[in-house]
Amino acid sequence: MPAKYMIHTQTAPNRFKPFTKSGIIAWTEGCLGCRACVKKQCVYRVYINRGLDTKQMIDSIDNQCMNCLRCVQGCPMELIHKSINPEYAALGDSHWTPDIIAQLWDQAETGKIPVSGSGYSGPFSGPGFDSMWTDMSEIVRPTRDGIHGREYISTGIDLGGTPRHLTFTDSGDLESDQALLVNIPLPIILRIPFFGSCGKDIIKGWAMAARGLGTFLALPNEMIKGELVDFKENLIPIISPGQHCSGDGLEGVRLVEVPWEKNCKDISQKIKQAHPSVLISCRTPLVRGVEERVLSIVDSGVSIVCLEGSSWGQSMDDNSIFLKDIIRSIHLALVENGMRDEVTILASGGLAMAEHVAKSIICGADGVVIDFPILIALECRMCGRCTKGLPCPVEIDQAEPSWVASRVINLLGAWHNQLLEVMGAMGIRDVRRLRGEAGRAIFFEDLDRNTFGSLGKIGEGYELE
Amino acid sequence: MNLNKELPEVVITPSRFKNPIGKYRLHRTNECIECGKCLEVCPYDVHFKIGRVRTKNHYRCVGPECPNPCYEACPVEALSLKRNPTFDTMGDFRWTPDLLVSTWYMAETGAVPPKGLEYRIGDSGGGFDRLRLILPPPHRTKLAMPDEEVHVGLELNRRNDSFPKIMIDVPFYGAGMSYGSVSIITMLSRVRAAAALGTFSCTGEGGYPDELKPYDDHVITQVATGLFGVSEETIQRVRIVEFKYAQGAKPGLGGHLLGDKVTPAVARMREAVVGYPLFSPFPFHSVYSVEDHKKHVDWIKAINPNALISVKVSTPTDVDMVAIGSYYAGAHIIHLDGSYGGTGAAPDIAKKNIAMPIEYAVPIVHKSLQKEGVRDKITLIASGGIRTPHDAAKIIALGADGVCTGTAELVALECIRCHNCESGRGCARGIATTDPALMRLIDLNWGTQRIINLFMAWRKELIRILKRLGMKSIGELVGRTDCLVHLDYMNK
Amino acid sequence: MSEEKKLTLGLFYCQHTPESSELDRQSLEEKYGKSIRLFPVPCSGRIEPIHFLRALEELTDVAYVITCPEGECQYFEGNLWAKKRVQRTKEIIESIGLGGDRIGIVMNSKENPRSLAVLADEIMENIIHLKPSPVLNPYR
Amino acid sequence: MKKHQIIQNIIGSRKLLSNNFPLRNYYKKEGEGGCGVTGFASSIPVRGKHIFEPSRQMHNRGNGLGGGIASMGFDPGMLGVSKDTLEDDYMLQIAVREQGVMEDLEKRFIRPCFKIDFSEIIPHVEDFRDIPGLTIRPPDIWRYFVRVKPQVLKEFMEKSNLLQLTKRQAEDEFVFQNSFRINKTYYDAYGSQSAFVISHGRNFFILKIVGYAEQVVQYYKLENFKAHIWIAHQRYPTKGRVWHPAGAHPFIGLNEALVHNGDFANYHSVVEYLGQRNIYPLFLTDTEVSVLLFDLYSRTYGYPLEYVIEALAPTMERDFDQLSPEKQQIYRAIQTTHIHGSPDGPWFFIIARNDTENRRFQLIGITDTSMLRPQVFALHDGEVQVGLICSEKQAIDATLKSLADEDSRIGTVADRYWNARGGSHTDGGAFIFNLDETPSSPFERKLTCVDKFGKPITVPQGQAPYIPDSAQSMAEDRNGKRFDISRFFNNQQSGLLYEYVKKGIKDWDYGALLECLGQIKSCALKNNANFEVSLTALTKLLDLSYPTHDKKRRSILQMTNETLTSMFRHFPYLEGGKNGIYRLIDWETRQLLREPIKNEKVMIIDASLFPPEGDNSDSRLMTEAFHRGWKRFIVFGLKGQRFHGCGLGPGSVGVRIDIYGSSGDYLGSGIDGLSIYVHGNTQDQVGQIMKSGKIIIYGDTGQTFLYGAKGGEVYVMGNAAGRPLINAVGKPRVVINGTCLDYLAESFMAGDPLDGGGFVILNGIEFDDYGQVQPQPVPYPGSNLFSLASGGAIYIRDPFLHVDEEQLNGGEIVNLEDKDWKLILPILKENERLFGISVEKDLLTVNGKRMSPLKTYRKVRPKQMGIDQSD
Repeated sequence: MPAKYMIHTQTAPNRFKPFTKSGIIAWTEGCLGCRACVKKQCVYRVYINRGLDTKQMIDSIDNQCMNCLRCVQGCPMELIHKSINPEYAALGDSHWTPDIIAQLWDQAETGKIPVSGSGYSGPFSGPGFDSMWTDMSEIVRPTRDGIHGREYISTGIDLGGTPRHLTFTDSGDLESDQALLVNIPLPIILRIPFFGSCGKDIIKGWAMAARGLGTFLALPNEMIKGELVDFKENLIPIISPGQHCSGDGLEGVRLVEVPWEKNCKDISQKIKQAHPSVLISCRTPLVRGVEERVLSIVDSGVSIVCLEGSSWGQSMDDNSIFLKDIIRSIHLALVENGMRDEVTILASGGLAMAEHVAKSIICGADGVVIDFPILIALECRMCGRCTKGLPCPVEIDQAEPSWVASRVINLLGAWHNQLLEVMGAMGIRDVRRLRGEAGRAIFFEDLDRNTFGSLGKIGEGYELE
Repeated sequence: MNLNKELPEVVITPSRFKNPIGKYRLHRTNECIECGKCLEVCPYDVHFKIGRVRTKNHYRCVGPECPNPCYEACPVEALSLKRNPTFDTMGDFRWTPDLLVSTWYMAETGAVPPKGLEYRIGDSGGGFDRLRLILPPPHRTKLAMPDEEVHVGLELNRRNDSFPKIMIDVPFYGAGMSYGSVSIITMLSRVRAAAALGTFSCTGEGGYPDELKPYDDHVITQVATGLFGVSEETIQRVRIVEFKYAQGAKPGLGGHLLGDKVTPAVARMREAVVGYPLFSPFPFHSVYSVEDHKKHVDWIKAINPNALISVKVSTPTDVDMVAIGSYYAGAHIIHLDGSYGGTGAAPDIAKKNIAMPIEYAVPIVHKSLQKEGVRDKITLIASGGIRTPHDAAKIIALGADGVCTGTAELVALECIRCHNCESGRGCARGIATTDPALMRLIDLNWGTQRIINLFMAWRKELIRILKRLGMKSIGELVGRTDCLVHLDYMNK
Repeated sequence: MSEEKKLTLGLFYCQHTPESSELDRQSLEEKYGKSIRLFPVPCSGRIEPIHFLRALEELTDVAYVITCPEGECQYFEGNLWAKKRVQRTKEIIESIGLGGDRIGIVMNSKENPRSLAVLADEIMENIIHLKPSPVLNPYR
Repeated sequence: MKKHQIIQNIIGSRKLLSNNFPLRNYYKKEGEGGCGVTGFASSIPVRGKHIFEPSRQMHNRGNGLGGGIASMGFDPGMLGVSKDTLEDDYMLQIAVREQGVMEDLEKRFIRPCFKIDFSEIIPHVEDFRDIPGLTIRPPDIWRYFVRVKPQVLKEFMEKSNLLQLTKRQAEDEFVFQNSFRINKTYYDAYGSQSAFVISHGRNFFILKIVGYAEQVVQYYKLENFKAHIWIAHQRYPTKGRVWHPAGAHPFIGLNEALVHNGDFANYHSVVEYLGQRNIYPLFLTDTEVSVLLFDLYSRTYGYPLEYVIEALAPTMERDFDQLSPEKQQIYRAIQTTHIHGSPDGPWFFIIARNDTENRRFQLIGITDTSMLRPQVFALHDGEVQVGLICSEKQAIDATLKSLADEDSRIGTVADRYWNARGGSHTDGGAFIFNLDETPSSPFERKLTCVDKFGKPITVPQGQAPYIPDSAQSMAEDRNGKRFDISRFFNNQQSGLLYEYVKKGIKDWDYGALLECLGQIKSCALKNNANFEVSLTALTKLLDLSYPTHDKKRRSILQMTNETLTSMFRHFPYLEGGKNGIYRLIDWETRQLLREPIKNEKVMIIDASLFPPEGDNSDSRLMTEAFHRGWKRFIVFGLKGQRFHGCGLGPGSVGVRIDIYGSSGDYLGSGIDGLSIYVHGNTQDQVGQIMKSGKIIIYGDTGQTFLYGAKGGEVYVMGNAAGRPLINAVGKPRVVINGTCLDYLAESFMAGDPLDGGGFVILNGIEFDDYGQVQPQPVPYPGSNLFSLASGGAIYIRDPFLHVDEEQLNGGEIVNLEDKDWKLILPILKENERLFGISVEKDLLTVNGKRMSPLKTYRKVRPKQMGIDQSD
């Protein structure tokens, strides 16, 4: 398997000790000083190298403890206990949960996919993407054995619209014009998050990661200056709304993002004229009636549409509608109008885990745009202090560009492997074929109602157990 | 049949740790005057007196549900009760701390906990945890027969073919856990318990250690995608051979034993190289279709024409086709492994997302086998998140004939579900490890008895449920969805 | 409080302290800026002398711990031990010539539980007379 | 762009079709497990009965719940129409389940649009229950030879804006759309299903039933019906009780019929892709979708076949990189344009196509990029040419046997057998048999075979085939002139006897050869020692490669086989007969099985009538015989019977099994001690979990050879297919003289070969048409070699350093050291003894020069660090 099909990761250590879910409480009062103290017997040797990280007052035993509880259960005087760590519980919010954040840190550090033993421990299902499962193949159809590069599974996508068909000369040469397309090796584009204390170095690091991964970083056009100019091939300048863009400064750029607004059609026309080889992506927030809007955008000749949901993966104007449902409905609207292949649909907003990439694509997106995960990769705790002018607890702005780049490459390396896992399980060997393949998904609402909607009736005096 | 078979004895088998964890903790201050009142009132032997009056068995305390609380009885208010914070750090949505502790209780005593612990359901918010058995009012259940007359056994070969009939005495058997992923002591404890109960335990895919030889009649050997340790000799040794096409924990993915766990013993068993990771491919690269599958089944039958064939699959959308295909391929048992179970290490993305929970798959398969007219010719076994006897009863009511146990057995051995089976030397509690020093944390007799106790508690609980439902055998419960209700749809 | 160098407080608080959520914590940070460092802890009894000593060494001029009311500790005696430890630590730092009032403990009251913000204000009030610590690492 | 506009207009015209069409969720309704597919094209029209045997051979790939056939290129007389009508008219066939419906259907969809030149309800057996096993009445088939009425066509072209099409193209499109309308009206996958168009192309038809494919032939009385191309399909649906044949294969585009073995992973999105082009599947199976894609690409888009295949089965990874830059540009454009329509998952198509524009019939086999479904191609050249494509080789053998029984110009062995390498830069994973008209005879066509890229597949020229009748008469003309062969028997010199016959092949005619073989046989039957000599010599004729001069190798093999078979059949059964070493057992006498008595040693099993698996199979009989004390077995007459050598268990050291004929899957899977010699190709899953013992294969072997093996010695004279030695551990020692498709020794964990572990020697050679050893173009063409392996090694004969690091994942290539050579030399010596592949003259000689082994072989071993433990 040639190296070019893999993402090469390298450990990029945390700069700050991460919070752990629970901590150890070990009294010394009443200690008998047993010769075979349970602390000495710790399999993970957490008590031996104990130290205090004074920056955050984190005790290293908490980071190293693997929750086997042998010390808790073994101490004859019952001096050791465990407790939920309030700092961990306070991370993020209901969408960017502490568990998700901690997993992102871990992936950014190691580049490895999260693995654990003894079954699934989470809730049965949940809102949004948690209300769907992906399918797998079995016996009647083989899976792809893609993990560890065992078999090649392509995760590359084409940005831009494709023709519905080609025409050839009698001698078999291509007659039709080549479609303007940009291929990226994984269906993920980075976008600068709308908050976060990110200075120039961080953005440079992200640009380096985008280049290293062969994908793009989207950021406001006005930010592209200085050193960043060198990264133009992997940057997507975002033209600010209302800004009159004549297309200046777009030399060397392959892709540009224009936010949806009344005159976005004109802007894109202008850019197209000035730079015919630049692909234009139109970003539209997900609001009621967005399907119609997307159809009209595609109609106007824009070949990439970026859908923007809220940071919690919902519609911008109705938090009972989830990203997955809107992607699906836009995709189907395009299919019904026979226009699906003319446009690349990118989904964004609240995408927090590798599974969200696969699920967005199953629902009908070609690829995704991620923002906060590349910030969390830098140890961000989603505390929002930066938005209040408080200092960043993990000093993100102090990070080195090369460290930033490796953290993001690690994260996406892990996501890439997870994408391979789910695609392999489905028996799909090209992510482009996964697009809209709802046949390989299981939707909670339907299945649950079909299965449990009409069970038994409870008679008088009957008891439930 | 077998109704009077002697059951193994329940022997109280307490935790191997000094401080078993309970939901509550009691505190005794220096005010205590050693009057012994607490000892007197406590129904659960929490306090005792050897020399001094002491509180020892915190874990047995049922907390506020206690009918005779010691802390109220104490004349000097030296006792106070609090919920144990350590308890709340344990477990997860599926295996709540209540479930862990109540399973430990069953493994210790052979009975379900009396009070204070929710031993029937977890807190996942769906599936089993929102399903309830509908029990008729006690007076309406006319069956007042003794427990011994309730038949909970299960015939595994329901085809009329040349293969032997094999009856198990309880409607469950042990799911595959491989040598290497768990210790030999764990394996032996499981299989010895299975033998005592008149049922089976599966080797998993890591080979068939010689230590299991005395229990060959109660061993299911697994033929999994890595074919590790599988030879004609191992296939010919057993009465049931299980094809593992997939496992619920990582459906669609191959196995992977980390290099750290490939100790000399494991490497010898699998004839591989010490310290290198071991991969099982996915799928069976000799089976890409249902007719390949038939050929595959025929192959094992060619090697051992007397062994029943079980086909373990997970739960894709077309699980019904997989099941019917397996029936036509000649399988005796179709074993569905739902996505939320599993014991080995697996990628989190797979455990959470790939394939459907067993609660959905069983009714789909049950109905389609019925429609096909072959339901009564194949045994349908469910696994993947069966944690309690109630889960077992519910899944049987949804259409399974029986279940496989996995995690519950490990919990009986005091697995705490720290999810670190895969890391370093493996399980710090000596269950899922190959490290000789850690393995020694479990005594074989202790382990065996703990699992026997657990199984006896399950058996007793299943019998109680059946009697409440007015049923004389577990077979009557199969597919009785009218005995179930789902809380989310109850009033709709 | 001197203009050029503000007195800083490291405040550990039991997670059961009323109104001590992440948001409450952030409002305090906004209010006091760099003068306060807040550390929620699962149990005040987790704070050992080393925490105070290291805090004074590297982090802040003053270190305090807020505990739950007596009898309320989830671990029964955590807050009592915290009390003893604070006492012991005071002795240590006094013995090296640093004022014992650089560390302190506030035990919440059972009858009249006070919120984190109120307690923090009280402590700030309480320590306002102190001078910046001479041992605190000046290069921090 | 004119072309573009025409295409848009055609697609636009179909929009009208789907008006008011209920668009349901496109979930597959018909579950498809797997299937057996077979097909052949013959230069002369041949009878339907010849599709009967191969279909029957593949029973175990179906379950009798769906069978179908298609045939193409008829003798007009058999259909009651003129040649012109046959060639020009559309042969519209409607399968009717509710009799009443036809009046309405004709009134609405046939008579108004078509000029009907001929119509009939096709003949069938009166009572379907007369056909054993058939439980559901097949549909009545109404057949019409039609042309679209000129006025109707004109209106259609105007209304649909298709005036730029030729009339014939427009007429094709009209027929296509009209059939859609008929199906839409009378067939609803979710509702009533009274009638549907089963085929509508020119000069071909399809028939399908709920039953086995061969029952189609019986029911519709096609035993003597002649056609150039026959394809058949055994279905293995896994869902529901099937009562309707509409889901069975083949399916139609316009002028093509497609059968399929496989299952798409992305059915849903392929249907979306078609829907955007106004094409709506009605039968909800993968196969229908496949042929609609094929028709879209070939007829609507007008792509050349090569590009159609590329759109269906894209060329990936290393193979893509090896295409020329021009081809890469075109292929990349095809891939990006059509990726959403390209079926993922395993599939293999056989397509019968009437390329009306070029007046050519085609039989096409296409395999998907990862080759996950079995497929074999074969070419039989001679006076009658036959091209064959099947799921399994024994179906090919059965076809040829059936044909040969009727027409002695056809031999029982093909000139060439091969597998396609899916999505490859070498053959593209597809082969096309073309049947072109010949000036000489209206009924005879010329058959040629090309791969996806148009590269022809040929056989050695100037060699004559063996025609039994004429050889017989030549032999008779010799007036019984004897051959001096008794000396070989007197001195037990089987080797010299072999050399004698080998030389004879050059000098004699077929008559003499036949006579000589006849004499060898009569000598053989005189005593046991003679039999040993004959058997050894004749087996060498089968096994080894040697020049055949003016004779076809397939003919030599056929004659040798026939001689051996008649020799074997001559031995006494277990009951009665005189004392001897050899005893014969067959299906009729299997009950007589007993332990060997006196000097009985060898059990000869005539496997021809045994079922391929199960309690009554010959392999089970052999196991039973082993347990009763038999230790030597000769099995012949195999037609794909499986599991030979399985179940003997440990303690089978000293047992030897010789296999003649078409052995089946899982041969020697699990053996622990015994030796198996296979005189010919083996199939898939050979030697899985093998623990010890020996397997020698005088030919090629199939998929997942030695999967999970633990030990033993194995020698393969030819190639191995995909994934040989996956997950093998312990100490297997293997020589593959040819090469492998891909994934050789994935997850190999066989210790250190220099310290008792296992290894594979891959020689990368082949025998040319003259029996000479030649290097293959590259020793290993696959993209993945030794992936994730942690032990063992591969020794590759690669003097030109073709294998590179790009093919590895966790392994490394190092130079051979003396100790390595010392390790493998004895194995290569044994290889030389077995196959005549000389270490000195063949393996170590490169371009005529003797090379050092250290320069000739390279070693692939695991990287010392082990692989990245990324999860």
